[in-house]
Amino acid sequence: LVTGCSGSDSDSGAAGDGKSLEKITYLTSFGNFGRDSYALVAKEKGFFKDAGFDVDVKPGNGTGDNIQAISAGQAQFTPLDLTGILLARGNGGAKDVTVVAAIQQRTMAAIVSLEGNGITTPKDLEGKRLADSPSSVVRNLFPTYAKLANIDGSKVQWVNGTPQTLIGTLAAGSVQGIGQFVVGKPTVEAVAKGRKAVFLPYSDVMTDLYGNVLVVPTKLAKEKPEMVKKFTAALIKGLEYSIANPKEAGEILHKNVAASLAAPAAAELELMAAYVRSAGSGSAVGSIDAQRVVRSIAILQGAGAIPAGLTPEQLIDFDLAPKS
Amino acid sequence: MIQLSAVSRTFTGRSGTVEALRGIDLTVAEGEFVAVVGRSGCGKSTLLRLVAGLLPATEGKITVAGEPVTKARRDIAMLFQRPALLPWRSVLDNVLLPVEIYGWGKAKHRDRAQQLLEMVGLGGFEKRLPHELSGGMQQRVSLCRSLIGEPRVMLMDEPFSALDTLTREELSVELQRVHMESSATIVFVTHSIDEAVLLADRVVVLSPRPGRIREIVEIDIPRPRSLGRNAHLEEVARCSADLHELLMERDAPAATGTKGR
Amino acid sequence: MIQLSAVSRTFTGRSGTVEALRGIDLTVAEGEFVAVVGRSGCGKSTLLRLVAGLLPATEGKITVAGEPVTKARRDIAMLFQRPALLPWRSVLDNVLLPVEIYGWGKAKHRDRAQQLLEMVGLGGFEKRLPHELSGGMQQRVSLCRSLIGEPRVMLMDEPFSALDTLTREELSVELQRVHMESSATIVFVTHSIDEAVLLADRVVVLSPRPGRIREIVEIDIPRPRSLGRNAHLEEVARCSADLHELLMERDAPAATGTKGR
Amino acid sequence: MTETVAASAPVPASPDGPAARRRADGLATVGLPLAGLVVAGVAWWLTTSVSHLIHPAVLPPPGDVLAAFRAQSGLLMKATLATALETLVGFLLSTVAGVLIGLALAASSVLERMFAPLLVAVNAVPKIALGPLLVVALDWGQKPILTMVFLLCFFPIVLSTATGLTTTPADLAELSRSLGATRWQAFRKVRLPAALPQIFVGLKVAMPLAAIGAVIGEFEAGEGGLGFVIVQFSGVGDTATAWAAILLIALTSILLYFAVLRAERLALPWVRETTSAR
Amino acid sequence: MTETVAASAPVPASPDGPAARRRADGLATVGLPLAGLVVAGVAWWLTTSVSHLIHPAVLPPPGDVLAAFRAQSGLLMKATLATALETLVGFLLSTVAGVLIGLALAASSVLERMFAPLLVAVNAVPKIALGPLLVVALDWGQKPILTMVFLLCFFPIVLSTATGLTTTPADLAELSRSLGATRWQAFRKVRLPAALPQIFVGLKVAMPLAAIGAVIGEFEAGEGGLGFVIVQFSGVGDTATAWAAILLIALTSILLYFAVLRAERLALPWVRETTSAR
Ligand SMILES: Nc1ncnc2c1ncn2[C@@H]1O[C@H](COP(=O)(O)OP(=O)(O)OP(=O)(O)O)[C@@H](O)[C@H]1O
Ligand SMILES: Nc1ncnc2c1ncn2[C@@H]1O[C@H](COP(=O)(O)OP(=O)(O)OP(=O)(O)O)[C@@H](O)[C@H]1O
Ligand SMILES: [Mg+2]
Ligand SMILES: [Mg+2]
Repeated sequence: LVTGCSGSDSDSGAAGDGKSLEKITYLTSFGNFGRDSYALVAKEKGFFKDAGFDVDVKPGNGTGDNIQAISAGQAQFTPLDLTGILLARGNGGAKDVTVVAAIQQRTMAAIVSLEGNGITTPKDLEGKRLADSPSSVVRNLFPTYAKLANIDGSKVQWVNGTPQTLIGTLAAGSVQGIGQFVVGKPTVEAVAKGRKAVFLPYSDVMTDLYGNVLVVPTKLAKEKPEMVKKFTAALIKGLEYSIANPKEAGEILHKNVAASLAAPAAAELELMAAYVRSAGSGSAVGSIDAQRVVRSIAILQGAGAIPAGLTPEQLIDFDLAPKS
Repeated sequence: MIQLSAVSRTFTGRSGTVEALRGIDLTVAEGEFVAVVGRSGCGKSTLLRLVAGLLPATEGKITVAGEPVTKARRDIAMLFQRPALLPWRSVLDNVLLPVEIYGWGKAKHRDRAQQLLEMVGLGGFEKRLPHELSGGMQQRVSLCRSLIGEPRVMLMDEPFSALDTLTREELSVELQRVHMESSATIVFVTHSIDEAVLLADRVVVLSPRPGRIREIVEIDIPRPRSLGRNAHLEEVARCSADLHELLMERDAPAATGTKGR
Repeated sequence: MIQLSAVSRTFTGRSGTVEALRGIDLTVAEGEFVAVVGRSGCGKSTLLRLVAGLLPATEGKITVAGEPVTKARRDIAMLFQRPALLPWRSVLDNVLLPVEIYGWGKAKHRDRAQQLLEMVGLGGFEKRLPHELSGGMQQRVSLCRSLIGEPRVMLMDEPFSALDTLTREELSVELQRVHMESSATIVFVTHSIDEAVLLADRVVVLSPRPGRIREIVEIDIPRPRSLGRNAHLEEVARCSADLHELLMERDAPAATGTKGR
Repeated sequence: MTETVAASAPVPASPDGPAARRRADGLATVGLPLAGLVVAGVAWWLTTSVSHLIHPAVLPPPGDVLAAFRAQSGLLMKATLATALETLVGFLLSTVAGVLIGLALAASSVLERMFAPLLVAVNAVPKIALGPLLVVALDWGQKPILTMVFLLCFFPIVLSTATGLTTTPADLAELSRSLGATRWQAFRKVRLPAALPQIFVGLKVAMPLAAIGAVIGEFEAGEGGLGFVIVQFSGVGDTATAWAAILLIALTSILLYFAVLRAERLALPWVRETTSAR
Repeated sequence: MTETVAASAPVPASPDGPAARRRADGLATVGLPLAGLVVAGVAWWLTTSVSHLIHPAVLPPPGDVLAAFRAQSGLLMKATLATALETLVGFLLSTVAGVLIGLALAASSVLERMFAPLLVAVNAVPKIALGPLLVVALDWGQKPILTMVFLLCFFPIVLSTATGLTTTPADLAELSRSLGATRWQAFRKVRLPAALPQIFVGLKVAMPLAAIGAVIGEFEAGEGGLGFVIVQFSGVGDTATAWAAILLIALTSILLYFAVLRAERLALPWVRETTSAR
């Protein structure tokens, strides 16, 4: 049944220096796709073992489920979308989780359409029908996006969809656009059978929004900060290695999880690279800038998605985050 | 009306076969009243089922009104050994079932059903469900059901077995009346020799395992007949004695299941 | 052994109430053989159910062996009007059901079950399922089942109704033998006056609707008795005539359901 | 009614009149289920509030859910109504369609052998996977939701109908044959009534499935209803409100289930009287 | 066997021997379901490949799925085995537990009234919503998956068992009471055998649900099996492989369903003989 994850032989037994390895459960954000492959790469490459960890990489089930698993301490680390966490926190959830590092410096959220649907600029969205889950980042931030992009958001019709249905409905022409991460491009194009995907990334107009961030149980962050730091460093090392060597990362993924294909994984990682290494600011991979978070919160509050009063410090432990 | 030639019926189960009937030749004329007697398990019910078209014969040919029997016919009414009432229907509706199935006007026949129920002593029980009745009462409901269609042929399997002597006699008389009025052809299975002699023109005696016709006894007493006081006491006594003797005969066939007798 | 005092039973259904039994006083001594006769629907089965503890009395008190009846007792065997065989069990296993329930050794009693089956003429049918048997054969299986437990009290509801005359007579004789050997107390419902006179020490005559005791007829003929040739022909004839007359009486109670008679 | 008495051991007639008995019975009908709910509620409270066995983010304590229910009562009530309506309509449609399909399978052994495996197959497909297909084929709104309800709950109805219709007691079937009943008559007068108790078992199994169908349908194609509420609130980490919605689904199902039970009681009085419950 | 003959209209005895008939019967048993599958396959092909009624992203044409199946056959076979095993084990556990629960409900009307509503409630909760709860309580792997199977398929088993046990024909129940049978004896010798046909209906309904349970369990807590394959391949836009997995689930269910059917035939020969199918 276990088709992967217990993978490489190198992590069996004790670490080289005689200390026994600390057992960690790591949850991917969702399933086992290229965008999440860096944890397996860190494991396969021995980064975790070198840092003293024996990591079990489990496939996650999206923001909602993963927050629950981390809150309950069932898993110790998982990458989740910061906007999603802010939304949850604003709605009274995600109380027992702490953010300790950034994975993507800019949000990968985007509206995606297909060539021929008549959408090339934000303005073209007016009068179109778009689908996304009612709790998704794309949908919650759309009013703000519309304002910043100077379009009339009320002229866009949103319908509901689950992550599983979205791409299918786009490809079949039931809607003209859907919410999707930019790394989903190869997937969308694969489903659309040859039609090119058109992306309208939110990061074009909302540069301050982070993408996925690394989340731990608050208790863990408080009690074992050194351990969290060490793990974060090892994971970031895997992340850097993965975007530098997307082909190899894809193969590592496939090797560990037979149902994950190498080629689409590599394609995702190539697309992700630009979001992991912050384009202009030159800040280090994994670092978090408090000011940007403040501005993100302000955007969300402006959109009416969360109530006032949330500060970055309530959610993020800047001491643990990699320094820029 | 009914003709059986060389009819046999064998049942095949997981624990062996049973030859229920072998080589039955029998002709029942139109309007005739034939009684069938024989020991328990000798194939009387099976015989009726064959004629009713509810069971295919293993061998031989059966015709009713000249046509070979391939399935049940509407002009044949069968009264089963068990009452077989529909548990969700009231007594009256159970009696009216054939009427509904034949597509006759239900309203028209409700009175007749009512009369039949009164005749068998069930007036006042029309609205009850079958499980509220005693065994004998259920049997009488089933009798009414078989009478309501005024069938040309009636196959009756021990219709009075659960009834007391008095009710039995009353109903025998009624049945005789029905028979004479409608001139229906009746095949009547019974365990009572008296009943057979009272009702039948001929009595078929079956011998057991396999069921074969042992003898056919003619009853020449003029109708209407009645039990007890009648002018033909002697003849009745003779027929009864004959039948009794025939039934008592221990013809020991080598078949299974007879050792214990 | 069995004592009923002022026992009544009324059934309440959606379509009115039926008074099945009213004010029954009856004492059955240990080892006695009591027959119950009465018209169909007069409450005979209800009476047995009350004694068996299967139905609560609406009024009155019933005791068996001095103890008030509150539920079924293992030393009472009930033979129902319908065979009530378990359709998934073979004939032999149906007969052995009481043995299993009483927790007796099944192996030991298998021989006895076999003997009983042979006695009723069902040797060779042990392995069959009930639906492969004729009506009379099923009834005989149920008879064997009620005999195997060697009960102190037997309540038998028309046990021979589906049997032919000959089998009936044979089994009457057997039953008499069992009764004399085991000195069980037997209450026996029948529609046959001959049977009642042959078997019973006393015959209880029930009048219908509501069921009341019309009369209790003592039969003083010494045992073993047999039908036909015996030394007490006269007495038998007298008893039979008495009973016949009692049953023929048209006591017309004002209750429902009797108009049609 | 009589048989029910008959089926219980003889007891001295209760000194209380039937009215008192009915009152006691009514109390048990309402009181015992409530007691069951209270037991469940206490167990829930113990595992979440007292012992903290389960983290509130995963299963929020009763207090939180109650608070969420109060805070969002308007929204939740509207959603409950919408979902209940979809459930009910879908269930009724499925009943009609399911009985008809069951009838077809029962009528022809060829049909049954050909299509029974397909029905099993359809039933075994995780319905979540059919979301895109439904949305694309039927657009958003009621149609895909009702279809989802049907897909989830048709199978028990079909199977129980077909089973009921093909296991008519032999003597009743023989009776209808002996009367020369047509197939349709035999079906209407004998087989269907004899099958009804069985069909009701199917309906009772199908009822809660219909509610799930409505919710999953709302996940995929809804614009309201409790399914929508669950997605929306659990998606933003408000598990308390999501659980309030889940409980409302459960409650709706319980009510609808008891409505089916009631219908059964009314339609089939004879079953209780010819069988023995305990 | 005899009643089956008896239940059909009399026809002249077939000139073919029983061997020939059995052969024809065997052909129908295998051939007709295959014919049904072929019909479904052709319909699928017509709507996707020929008429393009449905976009391949939503339902890929048979050819694509076949190709996907060939390409990933090793992976798919392994996943099918894993899922089939979970389904089977979960189903067997649910059968045992479900029959026991049904027994408890049937034994006590107090228990039934208290807990039947709760069971309905549990059954009506969309199981997807319970994913995190199961993972947190039971970790990843087999345990939450088997629990999910149980949660999906226990209800039909419980309900049919309870119904079967509480609708014993009155005369058989009276017989067992007249013998002074203890509750347990009455249950073992009379009520349970009489309830078996009903219980098997529940098992047949539960079987495909068990397969769904396994798949949903894998969605939530699995690292292998067909559910995981569906998530992974549909996640990278390979709908053809995802549909191959869906079809394999369906196929597995069909096989397991027929195994239940076979078990029923073997366990209950008397039912076919005392009832009339058509
Ligand atoms: N469905 C069946 N399967 C197997 N054997 C059967 C079946 N029906 C009847 N038989 C056998 O056929 C024989 C005749 O049965 P049938 O019912 O015709 O007897 P019968 O003369 O009506 O007896 P009774 O007077 O007891 O009703 C019996 O030995 C019985 O075992
Ligand atoms: N469960 C019941 N519900 C309602 N009424 C009943 C019930 N059982 C019996 N009765 C009624 O009680 C009366 C007596 O029935 P019982 O079965 O005792 O008659 P019986 O003397 O055994 O008749 P038979 O000789 O026909 O078997 C009948 O009028 C019947 O309608
Ligand atoms: Mg017979
Ligand atoms: Mg009686």
